Amino acid sequence: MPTKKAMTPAEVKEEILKRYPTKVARKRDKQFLVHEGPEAMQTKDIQANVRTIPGIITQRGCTYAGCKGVILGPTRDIVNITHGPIGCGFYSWLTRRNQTDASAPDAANYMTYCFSTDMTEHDIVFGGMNKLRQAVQEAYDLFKPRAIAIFSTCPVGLIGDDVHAVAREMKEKLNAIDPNHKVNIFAFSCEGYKGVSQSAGHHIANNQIFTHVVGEEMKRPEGKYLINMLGEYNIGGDAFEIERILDKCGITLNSSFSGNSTYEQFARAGVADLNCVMCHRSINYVADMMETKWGIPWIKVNFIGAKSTAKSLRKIAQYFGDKQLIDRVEEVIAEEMKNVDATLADVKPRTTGKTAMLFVGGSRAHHYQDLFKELGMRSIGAGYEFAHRDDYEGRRVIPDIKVDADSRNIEELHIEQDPANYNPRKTDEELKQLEAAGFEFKEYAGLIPDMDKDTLIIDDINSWETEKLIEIMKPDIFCAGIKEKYAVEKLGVPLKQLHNYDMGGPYAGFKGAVNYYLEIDRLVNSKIWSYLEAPWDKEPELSATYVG
Amino acid sequence: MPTKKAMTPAEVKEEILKRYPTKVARKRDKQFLVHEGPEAMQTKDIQANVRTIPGIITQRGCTYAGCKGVILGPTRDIVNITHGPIGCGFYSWLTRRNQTDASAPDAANYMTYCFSTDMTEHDIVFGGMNKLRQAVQEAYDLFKPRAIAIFSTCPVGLIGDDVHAVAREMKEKLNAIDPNHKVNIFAFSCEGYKGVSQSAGHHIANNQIFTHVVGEEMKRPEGKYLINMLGEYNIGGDAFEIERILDKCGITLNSSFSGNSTYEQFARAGVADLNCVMCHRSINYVADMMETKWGIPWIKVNFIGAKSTAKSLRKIAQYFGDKQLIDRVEEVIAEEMKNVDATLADVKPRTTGKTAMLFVGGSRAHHYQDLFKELGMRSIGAGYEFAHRDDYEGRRVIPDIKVDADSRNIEELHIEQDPANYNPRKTDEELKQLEAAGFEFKEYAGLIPDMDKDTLIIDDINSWETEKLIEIMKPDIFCAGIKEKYAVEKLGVPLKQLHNYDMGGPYAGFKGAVNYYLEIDRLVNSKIWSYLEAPWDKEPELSATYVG
Amino acid sequence: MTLLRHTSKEIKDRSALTINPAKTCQPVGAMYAALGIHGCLPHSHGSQGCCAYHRTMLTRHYKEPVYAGTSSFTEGASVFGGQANLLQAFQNIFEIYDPEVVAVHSTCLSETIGDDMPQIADKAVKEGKVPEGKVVVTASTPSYVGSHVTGFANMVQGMVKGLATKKDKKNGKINVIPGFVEPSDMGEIKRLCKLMDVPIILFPDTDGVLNGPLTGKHKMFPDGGVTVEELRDTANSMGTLALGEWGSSLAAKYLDSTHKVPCQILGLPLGLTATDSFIDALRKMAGKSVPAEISFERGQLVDVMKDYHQYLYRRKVALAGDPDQLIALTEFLVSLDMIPAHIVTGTPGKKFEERIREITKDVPYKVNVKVEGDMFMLHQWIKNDPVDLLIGNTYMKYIARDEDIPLVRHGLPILDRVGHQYFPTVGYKGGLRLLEKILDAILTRKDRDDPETSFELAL
Amino acid sequence: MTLLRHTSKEIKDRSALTINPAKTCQPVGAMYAALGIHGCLPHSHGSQGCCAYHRTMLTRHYKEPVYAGTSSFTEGASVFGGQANLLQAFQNIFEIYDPEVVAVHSTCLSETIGDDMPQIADKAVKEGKVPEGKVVVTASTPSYVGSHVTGFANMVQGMVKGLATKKDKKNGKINVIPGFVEPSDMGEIKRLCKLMDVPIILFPDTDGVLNGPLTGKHKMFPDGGVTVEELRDTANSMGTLALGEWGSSLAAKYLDSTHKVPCQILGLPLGLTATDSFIDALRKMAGKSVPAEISFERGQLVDVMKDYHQYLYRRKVALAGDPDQLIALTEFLVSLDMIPAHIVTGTPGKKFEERIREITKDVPYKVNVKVEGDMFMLHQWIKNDPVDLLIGNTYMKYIARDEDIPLVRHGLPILDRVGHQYFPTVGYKGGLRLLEKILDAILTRKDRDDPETSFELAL
Repeated sequence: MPTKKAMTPAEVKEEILKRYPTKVARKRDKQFLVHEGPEAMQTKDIQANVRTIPGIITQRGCTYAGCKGVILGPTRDIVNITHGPIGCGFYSWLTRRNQTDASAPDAANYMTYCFSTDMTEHDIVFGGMNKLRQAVQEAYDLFKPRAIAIFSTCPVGLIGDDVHAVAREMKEKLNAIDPNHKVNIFAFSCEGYKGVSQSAGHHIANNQIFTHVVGEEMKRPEGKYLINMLGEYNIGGDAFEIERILDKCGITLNSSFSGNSTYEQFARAGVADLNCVMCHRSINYVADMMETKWGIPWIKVNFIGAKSTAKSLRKIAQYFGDKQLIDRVEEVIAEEMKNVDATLADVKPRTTGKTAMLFVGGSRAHHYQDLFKELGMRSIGAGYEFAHRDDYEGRRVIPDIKVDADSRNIEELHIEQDPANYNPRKTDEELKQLEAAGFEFKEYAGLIPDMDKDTLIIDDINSWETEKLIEIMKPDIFCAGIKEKYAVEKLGVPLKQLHNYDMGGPYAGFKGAVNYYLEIDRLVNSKIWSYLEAPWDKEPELSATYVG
Repeated sequence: MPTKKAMTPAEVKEEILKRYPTKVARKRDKQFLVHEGPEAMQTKDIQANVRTIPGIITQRGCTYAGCKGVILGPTRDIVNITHGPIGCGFYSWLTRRNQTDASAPDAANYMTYCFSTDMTEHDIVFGGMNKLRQAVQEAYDLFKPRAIAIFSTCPVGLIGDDVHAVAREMKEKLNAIDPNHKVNIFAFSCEGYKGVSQSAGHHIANNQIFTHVVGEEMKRPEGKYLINMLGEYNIGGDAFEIERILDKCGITLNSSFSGNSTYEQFARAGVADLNCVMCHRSINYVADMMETKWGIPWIKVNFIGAKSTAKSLRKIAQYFGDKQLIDRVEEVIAEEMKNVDATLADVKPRTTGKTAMLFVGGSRAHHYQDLFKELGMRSIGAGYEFAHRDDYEGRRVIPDIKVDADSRNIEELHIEQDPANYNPRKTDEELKQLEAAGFEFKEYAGLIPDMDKDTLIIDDINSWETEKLIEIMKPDIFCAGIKEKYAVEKLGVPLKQLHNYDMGGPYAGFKGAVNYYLEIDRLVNSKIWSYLEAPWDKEPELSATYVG
Repeated sequence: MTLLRHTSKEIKDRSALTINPAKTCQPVGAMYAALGIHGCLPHSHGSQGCCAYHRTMLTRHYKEPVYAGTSSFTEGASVFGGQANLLQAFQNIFEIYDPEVVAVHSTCLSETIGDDMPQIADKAVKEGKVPEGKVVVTASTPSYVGSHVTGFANMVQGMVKGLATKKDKKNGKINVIPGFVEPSDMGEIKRLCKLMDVPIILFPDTDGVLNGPLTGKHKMFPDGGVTVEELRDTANSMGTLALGEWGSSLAAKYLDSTHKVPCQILGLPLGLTATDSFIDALRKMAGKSVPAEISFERGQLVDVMKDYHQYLYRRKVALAGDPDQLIALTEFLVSLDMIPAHIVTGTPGKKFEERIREITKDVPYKVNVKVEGDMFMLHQWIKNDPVDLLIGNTYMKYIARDEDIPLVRHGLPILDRVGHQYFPTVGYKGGLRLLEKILDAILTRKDRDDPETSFELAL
Repeated sequence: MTLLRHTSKEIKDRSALTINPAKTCQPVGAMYAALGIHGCLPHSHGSQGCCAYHRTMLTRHYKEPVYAGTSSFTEGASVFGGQANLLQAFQNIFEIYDPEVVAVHSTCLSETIGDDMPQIADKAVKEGKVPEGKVVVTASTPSYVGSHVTGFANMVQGMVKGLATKKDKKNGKINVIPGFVEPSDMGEIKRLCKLMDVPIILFPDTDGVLNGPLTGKHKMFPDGGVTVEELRDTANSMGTLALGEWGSSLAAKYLDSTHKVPCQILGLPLGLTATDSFIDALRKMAGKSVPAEISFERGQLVDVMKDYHQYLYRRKVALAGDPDQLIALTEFLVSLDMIPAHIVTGTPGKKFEERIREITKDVPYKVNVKVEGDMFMLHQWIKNDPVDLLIGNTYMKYIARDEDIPLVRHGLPILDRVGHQYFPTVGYKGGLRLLEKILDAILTRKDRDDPETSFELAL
């Protein structure tokens, strides 16, 4: 379709939006940007973190999914009870591919279980608190877990069940039974209708973990360079690979939010030397709160892409400023890059020049562009499913973001210094020196500055836009999630899932980069797409040689 | 079909034979007996061990099958090379369910292999001896086996390949190469067209084993009561169960022909105290030869059926005449019968009164009637696939058997006393005492005396007769082989294979009896036969209630 | 270590905590049913997470696109009602996606608020938000009642409630409601009815919708599905055969009582005897005789049941799934002389236990059965009394691995194997397929575990 | 310990000793082909063991009755020739069993003696041993030439040689020779041709013969099979499509050269591209267009190939079997981006290696292929270079168990699993089935071997 390929980005946008009713078009117009070059983009706002229009087939999920599924999902030793009808618990049961290493002989691992109060009509009419109490009791009796968490689903808020009261009450009751077994119990008001996307759920989850668990343990564990990794969820084993690299460098992972994590890790998060933020969207506020409370600085890192991984490692080493660490990091990078370079040498000639689109999550659509760049591929369109403006435009716009009614409902914690444990990790002097050397604390520039002119940036993309984009722009690969996958592929374009990696991974770190190169090579060069047409489609006319 | 059920046995016979061309009918008439009661049967001959009529769909196989498949099949440490086109080797590859216990760490086991010279047109035209030599050499080079056996297939005899010369030559050559590794090599002229059935193959096999292996080792192994088991082929683990029982009684199995056997066992067969013959047909002559050569007496035993097993054990104990053994045998029987009786108590009420037919092999059609008797079932028809008259009528008729041209081709060995090792196991005195006490040496009364009046005895039954019999007499179970199985079952009657036990077993000994009871219960009481008719077959008329 | 390491043998009473459910909620069943209408966009009236979850589950089960709209409730809608959202959704859906039908189901949220969907749909029509010639059907599917099976049944009833229109003349057809089965099963039912020469209206019909081809040309609304015209015409059929009481009886009874279309409620036609009942009922209702081809297929199934009986006889099976499926499976297993030792369904319905007791009354074994049970319970039963085979959805694989028991995947969801979309388990051919799978599981285990002395070439 | 404990890694040249063959002899193939004629009793002209062995093998493979006569040679016949035996056999067979056709094949024995079967058959006719209206066909199938595939091809040629009769008018049909495939495959080819609206004569056709029903009523000659009338009419068809060069080309070429029925020789229609070739050839030869239903099935196969590509990509496979099957399987594996690493067939034919080299030329791996190879060789290759999957007949299970590699059973004989009789692997649906089996083998292994940390719910 040469004529269509020749469309300008602006024409593409127009072509897509013209299908919409006026009101929809007006709204989508603000969430659909054509990249006009770095300078021009300085003055362009994108609308993000706003409601999805009813009837639009969106990628987004709900607050419960963001809270129970995303944030608490990867923690293995908490019994997570969904308070609600059975569905929510069922759908969030083992569906996120968070891996966990529970190989220690006595390690608890409840991630393979689904716990639910399975509310019925009776509970809706007469209230579900008694059933919830009993469920907590039964969970305690069966498993004696370290912690029990309660998650509210849509009807819970409406019928007025006070889940927090039940949590308090049962915590008190159960801790009184067996003084040798301490159980923490807390709840989340993460009803699905709150906020406009999963993002609200992340916030609710993080706030409650911060309130009920973080800081419980302030004893510093062993390790010279103690960091927390925030916003890494160990999809497909990413966290394992990051830990492998950190270990190799001599950096100690104190706590993970929340890939391959445990209750204990959350509890001791306050003692780290540094917070490293992977997914800015889902957790930057936790980094802020820890800085306020205990004086832990934070930096943005990215372990997606070999170069990004190297860069992040160097940044951590630079933060600690220890020559031995800095040298070790260089050694590790040099060693690991051998395989990366060898693989690229094989793969890159087959991937160079191909195009990708990424519409997914709250940071992956940005991070994964680094991997495509390493493969010589261009990202010609990108956008997030549940990000806020700062994830597109950078943290500089935070002061300008208008908080609307939906977001206002999500509690913001007010944090103060912990008088007993506040301890700035660096002196003002040290901080200034680092900043003078170009080191950036608590900074994230967002997606847009990393994208090229004439690309498209689209927030909360929907099925109509997705399919139209593909039809017009025919990318070689499209990155999104499972709901998009098969529709995109029916159009003849491979879709790489960046939520669950299509059961692949890890894609983080050096080994992950290699995995990703090979996977993308497989996808964009697959011969499967040559089979779409049958011989009789290619040559439909008949030469009736034998007829007669 | 009440009218058909009312047919007399003679009418059944008439009904079946009337389909035949005159010559066929005349021949089959002599192989198809109506049991007229014990006395009357004293004067009736059955024709057996005669050619199958061309065009008749017979159960029988060939001489090669009897030699390579049946007799040599269960021996694990001989490399059996089929000299011929590929088929014969292929079809006899692992198809007999001979089990073997090769669990000793260094045990050789070639039973899972098929070795063939895979003769091609070139070999047929120019002779296959060179290829055979080379094949033996390759087998030796690859495996360094204890023994290599060569089996002739149909064309080998016709084109004049001298397999015995090749065996001698290669034996000499290879034993000269490595004096530390002794290899025995011998051949069988078991071309498929020889004789009239597998029986000829048994004979050829046994003769060669006797000539080339038996007596090679005359050192007595440990064991107070040393017996050889002849004519037991360890189908489905029968030999394991028999060995288990013998062991338990304190009786030592010196040698097995040839279930779960080894070359070494054949070699030392001459030192046993007693030969016990299971399958009279396939091996009685070997027992005779060992008696002649070394003075080992033989008795007929039967380990099929719990009572028969007990009887055989008692007979062996009686032979040795040792009180300790006699007592131990009684203990074992008492102990083993508990489970047998308990199972029968459960099963027998569901099997009593049912009818069976058995047309199979050269002794199983007789032995298995004992098991049916234990189940309260009547055997209303029986016959062999490849037996001789003595297997029907008892050894008393042996002198009267006319040896026809087909049988005359099968070599009879002329055996004399081994002057060095001949040693009568019992004095004449002892033998007389035993005989006076009713003990029978080298005696087998055959199938007919054990059958009831008005049953049918049919030799070399064929497909037409089988199906007609079933149609008329509707037995509850039919015993035969795989070729018969599905045709019989299409008629709605379960067929139990007594060659390969339908992958069941063991059925010998006490545990085997229990297995068989349960299996027959499963088969004759299966609900599957209630599904043959669809509802619309049962009630084909339509009440057009809704038609409108 | 084990995957389900906290599951102990010791069984404790539970009255409030469900662990590892053997059901999910109504809306996903309603969404699945709605996909069986040609040109239909299912719509989830609730918060957008429900819709995302349901689409995800169905997408993973079918590896096919699953489109559905959502009313995208936020806090405001939850307080003030979702009417505005739904009206807006109708307008957007018809303008942007242009479906023939929108099939709206409710959620626990909209039900708790009390939104009246039929009323809102009427309003949408009146306000012109539903274009001429397009239709809306609705079903009330509160997540806190029943299960996904209930939701399926409610939506199937919604189709005829909303569309069935009585005419003067019978149409000469029979309505067949296939129950909550796979697209492949629906295809097989159509094939059998065609062989019987019985004109039918099959609804819903996801065959051709959720097992579509890859051609490079994508249709948002594939060619398959029952048409609106056909659904309207269900009121004029000679009768209705409802397959599966849980999934199909509501709609059948509605047509019977409202439009005097006589109905007969059967089990799912899975396994020999249940397929017999279906074919026999079809023949009687339509006044047709059974063609040789069907009798031939039946005989093939009986033949294989006979041939492999020895490997099935008295083998113990644990099953989890939906009532209609479990009833048919249990009947099939019993007909094979297998022992359905432990059976759970999460879907409520007291009759279930009765039916299972009746089917297993001659099974020489104590059969555990629990309605409103869960897989934790099932697993505990298995720990106390091990089985030879598991039959259930993909979640059973954790039990399978921990206990080293082979699993035949059946039911919803199957997330880790292909086949259910394309090859039916209903009908005689479906019985053969299921039998092949059961046998393969048992025989592969045998081949793995037999000692070398008794390793078998032939089976 | 292991089952094949004497198979070592070290490969030594062998020129005379075949170990664990990947073929068997001609007559069994001829017997199988003959069963595909309606009302036919195959007859083995040789010693009775051949017939017993062949019947046993086919019976075990199909778990169905397999009838065949034998000339029951004894020493006399072997010396003086088998004419008397065969004449007697004809008379007995027609009197006792009353078949429409007797299809006689020879054996190594009768071939070595030099019996002239056509001449004996003529004599039988002249002597009235073949009743009016009954026919005899013959094929020379010496066991020491070729393999079971050759025997199949010879008997198929024998059918047309003996029966094809030219008339003045074309019959408007196409001859389709399905090759040495399963009854289910032959059924599938008929279904596809019917969908294409192309009238065909399929020969042989064992569908309905070797996959029959259990009804309590037994027919010695089941309803299936190509009729004598149809075989006669093959001389008047518009053309012949021969599927599988080894199995089908002889007969096709005979009809072409003798009766001027133009032929086209294709591969077996197994897998996507090979089925494409078949459908395309059919459409061109018959001048028909391909219906949507077939394109739909094709698209379903492509869809699943795409959906599961990641689990197939670069997985290594070892295969043993027959040339036509292996060529099609290899082509299918390559189309799936799998690596057919080791391939052996026992059946001779130099072209085989060339074809495999051509199909695998872009496979990024050194492919071992041996014609006139055996399973001992294959096993040694596997020991030296392990694979992820085995495809072959039941004898491969010994390698599978020793090396702990999953086995997809395909080919002849399959003695230990059900399915091949009833479910085709040809056509697009057959491709789906094969794909399902390959995937299930690979994924079941994955589920078994994945560490707990990466055990996957969904795949």
